[in-house]
Amino acid sequence: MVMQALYDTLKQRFPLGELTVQRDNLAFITVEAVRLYPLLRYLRDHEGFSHLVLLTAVDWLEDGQFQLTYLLNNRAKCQDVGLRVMIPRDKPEMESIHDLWPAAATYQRELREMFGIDFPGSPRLEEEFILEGWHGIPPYRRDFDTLAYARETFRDRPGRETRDPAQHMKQQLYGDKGDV
Amino acid sequence: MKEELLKRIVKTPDGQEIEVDPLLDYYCQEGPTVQPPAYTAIIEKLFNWARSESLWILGFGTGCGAIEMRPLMTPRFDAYRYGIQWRPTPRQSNLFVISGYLSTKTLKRVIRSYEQMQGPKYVVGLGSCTINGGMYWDSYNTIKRLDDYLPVDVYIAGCMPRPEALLAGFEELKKIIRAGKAEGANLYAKNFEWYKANQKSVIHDWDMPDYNW
Amino acid sequence: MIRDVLSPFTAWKNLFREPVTIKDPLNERPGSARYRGFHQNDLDKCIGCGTCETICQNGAIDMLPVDGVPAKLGDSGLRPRIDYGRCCWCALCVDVCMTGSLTMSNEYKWIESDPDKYLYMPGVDKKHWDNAELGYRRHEERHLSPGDRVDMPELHAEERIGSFIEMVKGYDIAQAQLEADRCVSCGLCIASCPAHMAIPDYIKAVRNGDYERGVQLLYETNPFSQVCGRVCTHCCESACAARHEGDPIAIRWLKRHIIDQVPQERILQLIGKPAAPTGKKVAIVGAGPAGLTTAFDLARLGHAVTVFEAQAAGGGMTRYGIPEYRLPYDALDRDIAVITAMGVEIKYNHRVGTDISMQQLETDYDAVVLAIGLHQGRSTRIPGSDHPQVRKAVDLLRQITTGEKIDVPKSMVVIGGGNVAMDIARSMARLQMQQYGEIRVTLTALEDKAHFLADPVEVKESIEEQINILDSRGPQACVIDADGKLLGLKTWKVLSIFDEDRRFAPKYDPADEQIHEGKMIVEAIGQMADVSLLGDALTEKLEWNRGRIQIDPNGRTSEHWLWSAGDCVKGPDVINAVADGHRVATSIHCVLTQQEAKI
Amino acid sequence: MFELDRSQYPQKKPDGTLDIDLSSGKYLKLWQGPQHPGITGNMAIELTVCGDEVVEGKTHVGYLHRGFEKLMERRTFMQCFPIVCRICVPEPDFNEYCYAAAVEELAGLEVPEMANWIRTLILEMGRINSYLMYLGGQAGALGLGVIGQWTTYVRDLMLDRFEELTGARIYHMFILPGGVRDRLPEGFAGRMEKALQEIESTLGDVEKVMFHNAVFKKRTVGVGVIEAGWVDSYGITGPNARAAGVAKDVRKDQPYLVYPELDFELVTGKDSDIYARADVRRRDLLLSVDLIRQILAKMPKTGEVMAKLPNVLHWKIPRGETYVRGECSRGEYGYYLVTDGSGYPRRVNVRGPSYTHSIALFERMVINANISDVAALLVSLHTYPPEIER
Amino acid sequence: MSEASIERLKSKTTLKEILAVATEFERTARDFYTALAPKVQKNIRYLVQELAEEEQRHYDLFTQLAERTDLEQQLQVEVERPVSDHKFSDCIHLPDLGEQPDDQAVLQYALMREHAAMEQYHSLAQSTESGPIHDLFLFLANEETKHKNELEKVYYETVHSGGV
Repeated sequence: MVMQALYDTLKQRFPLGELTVQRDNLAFITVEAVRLYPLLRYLRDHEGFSHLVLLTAVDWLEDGQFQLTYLLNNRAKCQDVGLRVMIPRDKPEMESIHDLWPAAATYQRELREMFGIDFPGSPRLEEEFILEGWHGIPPYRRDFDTLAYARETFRDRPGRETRDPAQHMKQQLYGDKGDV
Repeated sequence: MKEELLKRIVKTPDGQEIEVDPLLDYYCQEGPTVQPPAYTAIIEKLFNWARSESLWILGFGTGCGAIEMRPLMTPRFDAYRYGIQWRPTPRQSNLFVISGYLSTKTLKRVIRSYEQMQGPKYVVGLGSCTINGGMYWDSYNTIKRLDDYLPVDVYIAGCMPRPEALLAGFEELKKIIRAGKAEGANLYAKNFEWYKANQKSVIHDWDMPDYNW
Repeated sequence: MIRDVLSPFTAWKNLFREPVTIKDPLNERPGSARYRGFHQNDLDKCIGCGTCETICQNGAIDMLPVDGVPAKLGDSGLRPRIDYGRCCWCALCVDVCMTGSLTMSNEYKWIESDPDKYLYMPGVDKKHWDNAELGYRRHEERHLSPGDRVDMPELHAEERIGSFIEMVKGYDIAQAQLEADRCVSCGLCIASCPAHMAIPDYIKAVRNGDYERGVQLLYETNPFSQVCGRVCTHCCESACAARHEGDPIAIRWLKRHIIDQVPQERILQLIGKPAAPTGKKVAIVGAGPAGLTTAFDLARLGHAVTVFEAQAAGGGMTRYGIPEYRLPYDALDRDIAVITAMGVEIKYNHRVGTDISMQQLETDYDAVVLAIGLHQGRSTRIPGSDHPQVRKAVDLLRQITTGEKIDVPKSMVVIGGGNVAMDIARSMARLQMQQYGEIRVTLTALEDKAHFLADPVEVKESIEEQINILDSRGPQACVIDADGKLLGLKTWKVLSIFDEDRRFAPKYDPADEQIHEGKMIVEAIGQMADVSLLGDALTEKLEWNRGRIQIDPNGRTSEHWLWSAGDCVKGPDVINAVADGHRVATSIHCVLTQQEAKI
Repeated sequence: MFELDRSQYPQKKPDGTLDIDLSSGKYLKLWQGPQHPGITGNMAIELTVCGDEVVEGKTHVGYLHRGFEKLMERRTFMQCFPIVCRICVPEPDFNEYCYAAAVEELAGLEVPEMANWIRTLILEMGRINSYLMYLGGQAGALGLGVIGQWTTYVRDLMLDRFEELTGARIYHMFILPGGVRDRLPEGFAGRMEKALQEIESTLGDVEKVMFHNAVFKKRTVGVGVIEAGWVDSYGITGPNARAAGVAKDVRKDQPYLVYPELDFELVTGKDSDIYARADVRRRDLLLSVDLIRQILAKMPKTGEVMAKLPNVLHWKIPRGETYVRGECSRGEYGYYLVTDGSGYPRRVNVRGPSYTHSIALFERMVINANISDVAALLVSLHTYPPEIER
Repeated sequence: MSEASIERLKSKTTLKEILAVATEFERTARDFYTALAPKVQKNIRYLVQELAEEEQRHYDLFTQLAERTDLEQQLQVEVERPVSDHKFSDCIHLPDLGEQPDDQAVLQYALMREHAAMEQYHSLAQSTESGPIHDLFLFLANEETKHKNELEKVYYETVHSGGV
């Protein structure tokens, strides 16, 4: 109810997408990329959502999109609102919000490194953050296969082998006639 | 290679011009040498006894296992009475406890720290991660087998091993040292090329010592 | 300020304190009672289902064979080996263990110089903590997979007692998905199923709601899914790992659920068209599950198949032996329709031996399959058993199916404790109900209740249907009065039924004698094959094995042109018959195509 | 040889960044870590100093990166549970709780009340451990080694309680989606009370030796001040914010588990320096001691500890997203979980409080700090690197 | 069998006589089964053949016994004729199992025979003093019991298979 009211208030000022009320103090709203910055500023300055809880991305590989999630918290009202921004996966770029929250620069650095999403103007974006000497697909993208990479890069200790119970039983109980 | 590692001319504040070749200046060209045992067996035995009773651990908590070092360093478990203590710098240490998983980024620092340590030096692998990758077996960022990159004397099973298990591991290491079998440093020197090749195969940003001090 | 200078010196008081140091930390501190230390495995309890391997997020567990642990029904013979270079001691393997065999000790010290030594098979590699009392055990109440089977909606006893309407209604989609969710996909069931049906895969299809995939999987190994989905003996369920946690998965009902969800036309599309004709002809004697499975397989491979059936409809024992309330005829007809759609020709009312001889078949066809089932009832041959009102169950059941008039007695006794006995008792009870409005059926069995051959569910339902079941009664004589009227059955109490090798060796107590009233006695003690159709010459020519036609592992008899399959060589069981049908079909196809290659 | 007017350096470039030319000789680049005793955990700070004053600091992380968020995407919902606790070593339970709560919310699972009490108990026990570690570290960073000796001992008493309750000292793996693994062992409350008394008495000593210590005060009072205005812009939470007078605590703001049934007041400070932060943590620790007593007194004696789970081997959760937070010893700990209807999480994002504290905030605070204060400053933010890079 | 052999079985009898009847018992049985084998359908012939083999084994045993000189003395001892004796010697008569007896009929007949033999040897064992002869009868009784039990199991397995 409360979140719906907030949505309605915002809707008068900004064109908004879908609203998902997760709990009575947490809702997610889809926003177009170009609307995000003014909306964030409005939420921060006029609605009391002054705490940027996190900024992260979800890779919807099938849809060819990245979802950026900006989660804001209003401590006085104990409410959280998550803004979902869908950006194209083939040219992932988003406006930087480091001037709204200095802490956002770190999130943007991480997203740049782990998802390959660009935030022009964000400080130290080019510097390595977590990884070192990484080349290839950014690891948090869905099309990066960590197991395959690990197998290729590192050596497992030999001596491991396993049997499938069903196959093993067929072989043991029926010999070569295992398959009917 | 990073810009700051390139060879360049630097002007000092008092106006002198000096040439700096960071890689050459920071690292010597030679690989480590194999240290033969002492001339007589009895002396070597004495040495080994002394070595075994003074395990000085490098205080570099490379992974989660480091958390169980604190209880060991403090009165409850008091590892000091076993001749074990922690040192802040590699120069003073002879035992490197790899406390669990190593990301490739840490591996680089670990190798550098290891190479800075004085021989004879020992490595203890703590927990599953050092043995066969542990729970990060499918991670893109952690090594799976510590013995590919460093000579390991003793492994302690667990995730994570308790302080008592660590102590048991150190006691085992002492036995190995006394038996003259803790030849890790020499192994590293002997197979230097092999270790280097393995290290280079996973560390992509090779901004690190090609050779040790 | 002064205080701030002096206050720190209070630390000196610790000089007078007992040290907190543990004197001998290496020995003084065993792990706590719940400590998650090194693993233990009770090898006898473990069934090698590999669920621990499945849940291990570290890929630390391998399932490997162990000397002295053979594979057997419900036990794969594999045991887990844990890589302590991977394990994180989360104990999910212990929590998920279906039998509770895998536990953890409170031991935690294991030092090695050789890292390859950390491959550890608990229970097999002897360790000093093998018998440790303390350590992590699975909490009794906590199950990571639900233990209780989803109840099958059925007609109540009162609803079903007067009619032959199918009593099991079948799961709806939500129920089926809940039930399918319980499966841990270990695959122990596959080898226990004679046809090796891909059980975990089709259960997965139910979970995913992908019924078309389910149908495809069913037909890969079994063209009688309507039948087996209802009346299979479900050996799979007795091998199911879930039975250690609670009820086994209702595999049979899930199979039926799949086939119920897909319309007949779509099933035909999913199976696809048979292969191009090969020009080879195969005759099959008997249109039961074995014969028709062989026919189905061979027809799909392009062979011309003719099935000779003595009765007026197909299905064999599944039609003439199993009552309609368990297996409705239209369900059976649907299965048979799919088979005939593959181009199989069934000649009904053609009794081999009478209408056409085996010799004729030998000359007319490239191969002949004998799948004649067990249609001849056994008699106890106790005194009086030759009385006309002493009947055999199979004959009566057949009469009920064909709709022949039966003189329903007001009271009757059934001899036998198998499923056939239950079938005839319940069928006759229904007829009694229809005719007289009351049921007076007594069933006497040699076995005690714990060892009944019949499915426990059958026994339970029979009791619900007011059948008076008397266990441990050995038939001694049919009591006939002076006028030659049947009065009932005389039985003795059975003291014990099995010897130490669990072979039949009943011991009677003649002192405990009872007479059970009945105007009819039905013997349902066993069946045999009627091999008279073979003729003396062929009977003499064939090799036999303890009363049954001798066959090689492929189902081929000593005569190169003759194969035999199903109940008549393997004993009574639908799914076994289906499996046999596949085996024979494969063998015939091999032989026929090799012949071709020679030409 | 030459004198440097510190006030002129470093100058700003037109684009606002600092003009630091290392070859000028005016500056010295100084690395602390990753192998350095003055570092919390395995991270590094790259300091550029002019004289003994820091002009620029950069935090380097990633030494402990294992890619949890990636690894969880290829583990089923139950398989994720053992690995999340590794994200934060000294206080792993918040990972277990937040993850479990997020999964339960999206799967629509109702957790039995008993489990909620035990969860709260575990979280408070973890908080005590974490603070004890901190106190030792904070004192150690200023050369007061004895505090660490004491606190590590009493922390071990709490680890013993953890061991008997959960079966492990460090990685408890006790809170799993659906509930907790077991009930309290027989006689647990009595042994816990003993441990709590020992902790209280030790804290009394710590107060005398550390907080009423002229040297400690000299080094910490007025050093490393966080301005209240930074709280929102730098995403500061937990004791770091409370020491700045901002009464921010998830336990009160968005009460979870059984906190509504517990009676407590938030601990706040006002000076916002290293001393204030240490003091807030010390008092918060005592609050946790009190909370544990309350929990043990108020919790029900019997009851289920696990909700009925579907078969976890193929547990699918409908599409959805949520964020679940809790107040750990360092601030707001949160899990952002996205599911897509499959048996695996689509995305998990872990919001550790150290993420903002040790990077954006620390890099801001370290400017103009004295080299010798850097270690104390970093420790005072109470950062645990693994939750930064995960 | 012949009138003479029945004549020999009076109230008192010697062991030698008993042995002779027993030998006869086994011999006739063997001959009966051997003759029956080709007459029955081939599918149950195995049953008859197995029975014949078993009887042959017993027959061999008895003939060996009769030839043993060390038992000469004891075989002359008179013993009380057992109650079961009549039934036992009746079995020497060949039954009429019909043209083509089925497995159940053959088994029923064999069971009846074995039962009689078992009872006979048991009572003989009871009425002899401990010694080699006593042991002999005990052994024989045991043999027949085993055989009877085995046949019983085969019978139940064949006839009372229980159905589906």
